Amino acid sequence: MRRKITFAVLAVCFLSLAACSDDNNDSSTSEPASVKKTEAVNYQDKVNQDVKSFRAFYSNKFPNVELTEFKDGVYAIDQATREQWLEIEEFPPYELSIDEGQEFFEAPFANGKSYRDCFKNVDQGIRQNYPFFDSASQQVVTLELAINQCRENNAEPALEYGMGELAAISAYIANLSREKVFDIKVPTKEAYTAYMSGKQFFYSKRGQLNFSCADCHLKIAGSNLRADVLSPAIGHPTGMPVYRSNWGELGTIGHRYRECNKNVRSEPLAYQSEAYRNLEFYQTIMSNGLAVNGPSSRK
Amino acid sequence: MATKIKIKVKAKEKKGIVKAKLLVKHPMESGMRKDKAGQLIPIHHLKEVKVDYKGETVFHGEFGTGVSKDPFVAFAFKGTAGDKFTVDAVDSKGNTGNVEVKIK
Amino acid sequence: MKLIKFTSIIIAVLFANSILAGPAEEAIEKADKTRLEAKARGFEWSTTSILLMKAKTALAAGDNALAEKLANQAQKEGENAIIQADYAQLHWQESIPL
Amino acid sequence: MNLSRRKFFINFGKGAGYLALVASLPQMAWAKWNQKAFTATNLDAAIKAKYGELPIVDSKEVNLKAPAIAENGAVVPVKVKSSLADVKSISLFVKDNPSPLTTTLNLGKNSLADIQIRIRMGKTSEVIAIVESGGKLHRASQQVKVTIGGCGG
Repeated sequence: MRRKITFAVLAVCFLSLAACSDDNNDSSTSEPASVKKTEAVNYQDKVNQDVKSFRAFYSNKFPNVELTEFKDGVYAIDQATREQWLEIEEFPPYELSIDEGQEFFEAPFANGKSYRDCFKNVDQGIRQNYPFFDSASQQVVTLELAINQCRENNAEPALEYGMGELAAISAYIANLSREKVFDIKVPTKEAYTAYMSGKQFFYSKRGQLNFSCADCHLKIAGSNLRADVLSPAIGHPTGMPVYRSNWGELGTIGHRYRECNKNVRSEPLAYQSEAYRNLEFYQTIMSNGLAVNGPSSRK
Repeated sequence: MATKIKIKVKAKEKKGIVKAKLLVKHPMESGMRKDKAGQLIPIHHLKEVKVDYKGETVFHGEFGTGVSKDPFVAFAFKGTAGDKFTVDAVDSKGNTGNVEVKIK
Repeated sequence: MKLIKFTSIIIAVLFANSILAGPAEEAIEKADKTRLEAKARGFEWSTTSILLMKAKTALAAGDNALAEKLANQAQKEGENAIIQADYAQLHWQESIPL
Repeated sequence: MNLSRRKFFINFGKGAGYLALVASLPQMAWAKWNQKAFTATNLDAAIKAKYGELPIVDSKEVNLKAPAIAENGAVVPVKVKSSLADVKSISLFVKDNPSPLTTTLNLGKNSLADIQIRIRMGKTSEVIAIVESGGKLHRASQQVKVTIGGCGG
């Protein structure tokens, strides 16, 4: 009994402590000031400003790397591993997945329709248009989500996110979109809210190791974390899906997000959770102007 | 239950030399890896790849578990663009795969 | 939010009292509630559920002292994760170096 | 062949029993996979199992190219070229792998001694290329460092 009381007392103490620390810091802005503005706000302008300063950070950090080269991920900044990567890219293992993806893509659904009915312009390249903010459903739609929406609209069961068939289809679509340039827009207040939520995720420390995406992939990008050179966050989404030698398989950006979260000992969120979709939205916007080079191979 | 081994080949001729690159879809299980339940995953690897051109074996690879997953190998032989060669593969479970390739 | 947190812990404590469970069981239950609260914020640590699993194993094996110790560790992790979530909510913009 | 195969599985203990079953499935006629060499657990035994008593010489005519530091031990790109005439085979050994022999690539008379392959390395080790030509083994070797990854970059 005594123990239980101690717990309760401890809990109260702890809470009051937390409350104290909150009070101390309440002077800082607790939410983005921009959200409060009226309709006259041009959200795209705000985003463009963000993109500009985000890039400037990397340009200052890596003055010898052209902006468009960041699509190669860590290999844009690490010459030592670039050579090995180029050798693997000569005949990358994901080429088998592209072929598989094509087979899946072209196979008709039970109702006689196919993916092509959902993705009419696939041959012209569509990867660069994802993710986008869908004004009808008021949410960010990623390519992977769209693939499963297409299936559901055609009475097919959804595919598992992460690896396998869905990743292969995504790879096939990305491969047809190579060299197309990302230019994701933030047209509305709602889109901006999703964007800001992704941005908040990017800068929020989490997990037992207390790291944010930005801690590793912005602030100390290019440094070594144990034996790995940390990749710059600009150019992360362009090469998706990715065949990682560590996985020995092709996986989606969601799979990588989950792995990254696990690396900082944070419980990964669900595939295609709103938080991850918003993060992908934010990250892709930060990579606007870069070309699609997915699927890609990474260590 | 034999499954067909998937093989992808690129072959280009330049100055009478054919440079061929080969990618085989294979898990290359070493027999030392454990699955999530802690059980050893049985050894399963690509064993041999044989390449025949004009009635002659120009390449015959033997592979152990020390070869990476989804094995890649490149080799070269004297040949002519437009000709064809065959690639045959067999793995440790007796699965086979084959493909006919036209030299570019 | 704090009110909810407060209430939920109080409820957890009261509830734990009511079922005449041992201290180890109570500690596990309490830590699991805290963990779920952190999870709802999207800030659960991946290490917490492992601690709780080990605590349950210890409890099942009759090692109540170890079970309680592990559960308390899990509780601490859950609390820290919530602090982390609170902190991020208020201060994330301060860590933008741009 | 069968004996040594059995021995290998016994050595590897339980759980490998049903592997023996798998391994004894009918093989293709052209198969000549060298069981003994591929399952040898040290470099010398592997070379001997593969090439018997053929003399070994270090050779500048064997050009082995591997990364000084492997980006990932699971995928290490290696190239071997040789100017030697009449090359019969090229074998690659990783000294400190559990089974050092990774591959033997047998060539025909119209083939060139110019190969590439991606291999696995469990840890930092010497990588040895052996080119069989003119009744001799010609050797080149290189140290490849394998680092323990952090988070994959």
